[in-house]
Amino acid sequence: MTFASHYTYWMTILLMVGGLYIVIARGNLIKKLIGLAIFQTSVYLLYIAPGKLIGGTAPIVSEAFKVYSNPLPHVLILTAIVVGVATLALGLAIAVRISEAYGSVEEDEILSVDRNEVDGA
Amino acid sequence: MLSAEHLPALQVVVPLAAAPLIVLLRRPGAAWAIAAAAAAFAFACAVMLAWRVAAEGAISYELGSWAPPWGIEYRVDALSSFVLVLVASIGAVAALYARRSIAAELHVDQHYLFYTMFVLCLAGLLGMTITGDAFNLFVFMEISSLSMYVLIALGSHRRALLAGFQYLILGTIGATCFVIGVGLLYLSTGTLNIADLALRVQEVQDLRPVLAALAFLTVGISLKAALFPLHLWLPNAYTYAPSVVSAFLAATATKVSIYVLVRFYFTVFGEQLVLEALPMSEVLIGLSVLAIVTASLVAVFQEDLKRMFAYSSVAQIGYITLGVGLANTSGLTAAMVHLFNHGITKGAIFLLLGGLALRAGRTGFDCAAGIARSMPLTAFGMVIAGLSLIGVPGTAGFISKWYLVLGAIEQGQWWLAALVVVTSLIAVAYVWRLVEAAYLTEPAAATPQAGEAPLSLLVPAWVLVAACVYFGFETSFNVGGARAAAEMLLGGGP
Amino acid sequence: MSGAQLIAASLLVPTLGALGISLAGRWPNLRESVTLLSAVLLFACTTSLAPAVLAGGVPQLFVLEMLPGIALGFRVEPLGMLFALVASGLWIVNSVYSIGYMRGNDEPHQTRFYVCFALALAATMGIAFSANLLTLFLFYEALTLVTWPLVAHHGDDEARAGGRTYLGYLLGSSIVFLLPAVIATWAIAGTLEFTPGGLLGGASSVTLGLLLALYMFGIGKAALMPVHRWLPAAMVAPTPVSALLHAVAVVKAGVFAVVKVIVYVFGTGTLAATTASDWLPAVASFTVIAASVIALRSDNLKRRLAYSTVSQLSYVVLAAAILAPLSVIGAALHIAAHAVGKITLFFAAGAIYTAAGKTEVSQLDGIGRRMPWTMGAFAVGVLSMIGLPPAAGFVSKWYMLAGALQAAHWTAVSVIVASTLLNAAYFVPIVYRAFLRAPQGKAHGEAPLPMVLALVASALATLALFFFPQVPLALARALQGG
Amino acid sequence: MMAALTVAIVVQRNLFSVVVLSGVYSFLMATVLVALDAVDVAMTEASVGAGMSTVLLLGALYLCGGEEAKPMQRRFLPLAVAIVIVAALVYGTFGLPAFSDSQAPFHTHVIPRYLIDGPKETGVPNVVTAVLASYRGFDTLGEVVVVFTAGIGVIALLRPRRKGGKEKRK
Amino acid sequence: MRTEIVLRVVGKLLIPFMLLFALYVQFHGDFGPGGGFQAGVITAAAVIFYALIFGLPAARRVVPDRVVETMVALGVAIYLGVGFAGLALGGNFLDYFVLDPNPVEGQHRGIFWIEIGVLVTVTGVMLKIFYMFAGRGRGDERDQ
Repeated sequence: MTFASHYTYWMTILLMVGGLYIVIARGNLIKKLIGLAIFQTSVYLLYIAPGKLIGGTAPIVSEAFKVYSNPLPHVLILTAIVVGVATLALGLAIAVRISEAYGSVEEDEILSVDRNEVDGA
Repeated sequence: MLSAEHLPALQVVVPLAAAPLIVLLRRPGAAWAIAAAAAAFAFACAVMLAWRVAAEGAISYELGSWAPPWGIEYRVDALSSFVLVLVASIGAVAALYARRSIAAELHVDQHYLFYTMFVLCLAGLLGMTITGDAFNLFVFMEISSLSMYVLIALGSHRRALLAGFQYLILGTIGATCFVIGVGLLYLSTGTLNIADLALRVQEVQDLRPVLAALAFLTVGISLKAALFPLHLWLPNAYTYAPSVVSAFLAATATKVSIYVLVRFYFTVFGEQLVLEALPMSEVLIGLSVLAIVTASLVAVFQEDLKRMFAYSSVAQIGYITLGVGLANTSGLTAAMVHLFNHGITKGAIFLLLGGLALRAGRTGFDCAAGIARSMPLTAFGMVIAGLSLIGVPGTAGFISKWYLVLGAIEQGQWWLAALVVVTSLIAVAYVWRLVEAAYLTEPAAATPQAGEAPLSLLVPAWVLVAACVYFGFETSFNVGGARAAAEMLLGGGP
Repeated sequence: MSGAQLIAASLLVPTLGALGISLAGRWPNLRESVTLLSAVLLFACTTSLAPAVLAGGVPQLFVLEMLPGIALGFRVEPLGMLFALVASGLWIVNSVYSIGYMRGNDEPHQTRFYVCFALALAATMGIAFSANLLTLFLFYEALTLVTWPLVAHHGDDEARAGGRTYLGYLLGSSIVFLLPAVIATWAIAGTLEFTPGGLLGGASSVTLGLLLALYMFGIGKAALMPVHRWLPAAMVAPTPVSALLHAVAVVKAGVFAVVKVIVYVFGTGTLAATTASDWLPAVASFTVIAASVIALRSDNLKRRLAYSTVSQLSYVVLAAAILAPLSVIGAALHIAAHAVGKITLFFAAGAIYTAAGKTEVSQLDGIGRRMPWTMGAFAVGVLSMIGLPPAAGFVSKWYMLAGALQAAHWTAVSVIVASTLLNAAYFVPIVYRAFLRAPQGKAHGEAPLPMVLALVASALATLALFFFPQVPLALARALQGG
Repeated sequence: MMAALTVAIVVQRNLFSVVVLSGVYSFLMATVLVALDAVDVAMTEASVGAGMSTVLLLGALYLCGGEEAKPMQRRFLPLAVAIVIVAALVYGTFGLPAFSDSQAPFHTHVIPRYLIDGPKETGVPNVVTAVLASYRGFDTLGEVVVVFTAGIGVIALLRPRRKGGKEKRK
Repeated sequence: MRTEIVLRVVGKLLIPFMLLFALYVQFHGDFGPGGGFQAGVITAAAVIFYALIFGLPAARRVVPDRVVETMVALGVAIYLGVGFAGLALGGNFLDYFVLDPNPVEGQHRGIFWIEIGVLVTVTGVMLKIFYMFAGRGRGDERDQ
């Protein structure tokens, strides 16, 4: 267990946490979404990095190579990316609608609007 | 015969196929017809599957004819078939119900979009339940979640948007945590097939990644299942979503997530790992107790009926996880039975509330004043469902409570048994608030005068109400199925 | 018809009756005739069941299996038979009375009233014939729920408060104490069938004591102090309802369940062998005395009657708790005796309210001269409550006393004697005022005819039970024998 | 370097630049992925992460307006959560096989068949494609459905109502 | 921006190549990196590029909304179609082996068609989303 051997993992973790931090700590809905995206991308590394074999090559079989990186995670991550962008699109769509309905994309402002509405009602 | 052996695939694929069909046709009427047909088919499918599983034991289906663990496997066993029936039946009822209520709540342009989302959500949930592959589970989880975000955001109040957004954020975090968990499992076992995982997890020497995976899966799924204290998204979502969506969600979404939790705990990790390596049982029981008490109390003080029952859902989920936490046969049986019973009960309640919303425009408590006179059937249905929520004998809720208490007593945890019965008194409190409003209060200004809800809403709702009573007496299906599942999990767990 | 069919019939008749009533809601006459019809039919069913039971048979009916190993089933044993007879018989009288009362005071929601009433009877039959604890519990809860609308009949704040207390106490006690008790019994004994000699033979004394406590306080309808508060609270209801609560169904269901649990779940033998139940007579005795004292000090007539009920119920519990054969017979008899007696009293109270609008004891001076029939019946009821011949109360009290002596349970003896004096102390003055004081206030006649008929009938029944106690006695004996 | 970017995104308050940064971030991610032999993934990430998402974000910004307000006060909670997660993950990784350890279970189980028989069975040398489209074809179906869902969802949310439609209650 | 003659020319020149590249990615996916998904994105990107240069309405004329929405559904339909074909020909769902007497051929065919499906849906969705966002601001969407 050397530092190098797990470096990638810790890189991943750092990104992950960064993204998550943005999501939780920031009030701006769009920023939240960006954070979310980062959070998700960091997972890509978690899956793919371990699949790499030094001296290996992309898993496209031909006579030239014998060692290949692990293809399965690639597949999974392709799916994950798609899911990510899909989520992002939806989130943005909702955010747009919110900004139209409330005139703001700041969580606290929106909440205060609602609160006033409740008091008014 | 072709269809019989392919039932597992059709179960999911047919609703899935309905979606593009609807989009291609784009006609509201046709959209509803297709959606309803698909839902009905799914229901029939689920029943047949359950029947076959009961007869012949677990069914495995290789998609693309690739043998697991290389290909993706569909696996129908006592547990999943049980949940399938729940989801599919609620889906069918909701589909019937949707026509009228959606016509009232959504712009006509959106109808076919709504039904697309609905069938997708249904397919996603079914897929989550039936699949035997961890990553495939994630994919279908996303299908159901994405469609659910949209369904919620379609609610007619602008807060529905915010509710949808919050759910989107939390749900995505949950899903990502789930992926991380699956990833860790994959890295330490090299497989994604649940059955295969179950075997290989036992061979892993270094448990640390597995435990981390366990933690992440728990967090991720709990977010989806609105397990206390990760339930923050739920009340808003249920309150502002269109009525039929609230009903569908309340009855199925969280339940399926709990199913996934149970699946991973007892099938993949196996109880000794879950319950001994980590104090999961204690954690679950503790959280459940908190959920039950706080959520029930909060529910008592709500001024909106949908919101009140949303909080009660959080509490009821607490009961379910409590049963899981007990981790003995009676406990798990209780969890599964309650999964089912609470599904139909809450489904009934929210459908009836939908009728109220249709007439009154809102679901505030003041709308319920004296509805016994203007909407007698709706009111009476709510009473019955409410009794089932309390757990009065003769209703489905009683059966779950029975097993829950029994499980607690068998574990020698009297205080838990006491807690269960005492908290059901809180349920009495909030249900009776409604009953008094409905029967003893004079109609207020907000009370709808338009008369009883239309039949197209009442009939589906009453189907579920009747189910609440039926499954309170004729328990061979729900108790039988649940017990079979529980025994399989505890016995079959590696 | 066979026994099973009769059981089914006696459950279905009131239910269908309720249905018919709700359908006939628009036409009062039709509605009330449906009520009467179903009442008579029900009584017919129960009476035609009786011979078989007297002959020692146990008609059974098993519907379906609610939980694995626990069926929703019915079995008619002597005690249940007795209870069913009393309840169904009094229903007839009561519906006649309620017709008069409800019309006399033109009450609201009359349809709802009759519907719930019929349903309550159905639930009562279920309790009376239940073959196991689960069935008992099921109908016990059902009874609570269907009587709630009756208690909260008027819907104003007072009625709501009363309804809340009623529901809170009964549902609360049954869910928090009774349900765990039942489940624990299931966990210990593995069955819930009522079996002569009890199911809990093996259990330790401590367990028995705990369970017994759970049961006794779980069966809130028996109004054992301190879970008696609901009874006075329920006084907000119209008088026929009070009659239903006090005489026909609810409290009777409570004490019935108590006796049933003591005899068939614990088994007198088992309890007598241990010290588990020693505390029970004490509590019961306390209830008897305390309730009587409160009754003595309350001026409102119905309230006084309510507390007298509390004390009278505890007679039954006490008698059952003594565990002596004779006393158990006494307990069974007292269920019937108190029923007819108390219903007479309530009818009278209601008649007074309807005719003269009076509710306080202190207003009753000379009322006997104006309402001779009513107050005559009242007097008979009083005799029965005190336990003097020629009224039914005497017989049951006699057996209780005999049982207490047989068991050499001196506290019980003294309690019974003392409370008899107390009963006299709070009932006799009413009669005295009614007949021997000069009437005051504006003149008024008897209450509407149906009410008078009903209360006279019940009074006669009270006397009849004294002169011809064969049937109930036989049943009670059979209970001991069985 | 990506870490630096993340931090930058965390602190940066002008959303426009944040969006650009995240685009850059995606490109970096893509290059990293190439370095890890995940060419397909890299390609997708480049086109989607850097291309599509950025476009979408800009579009959204155009509709929602750019500046982000001051962050909310509750900074402690997120940090706590973050730390907990770090702990959990680091704890987990200690048990994981070292980088490029060819004996790790996920190299020895399941995979070999893909690499050795895959081309024979499917006639597709690009194993990723083979697995994606055939072995786990159902996942890909799900993936497509997810995209589909998103598309329909966006339509459902953003299509302007025609006249007569029910407006949001304000 | 519409006056930028250079851009317009470059765009006109570039877009065909982009589409070509997309096709390459699509069909070479078996041998090199790439596949339906990437190809779809690239195709969409080409159209978006077009829209950026010549304006949204122009793009809408080239690829009308109705078509886009149909594409969205059609892709999924194709994919499912392949699956059902497997069923119809007696295999399991998504079973490619039965699509052709020669299993490997069958695999080829199946993969080919599902990649088409992916391409269509992805292109459609990406375009649709872009239209939606871009059209939202000015509300000039001419929809059905």
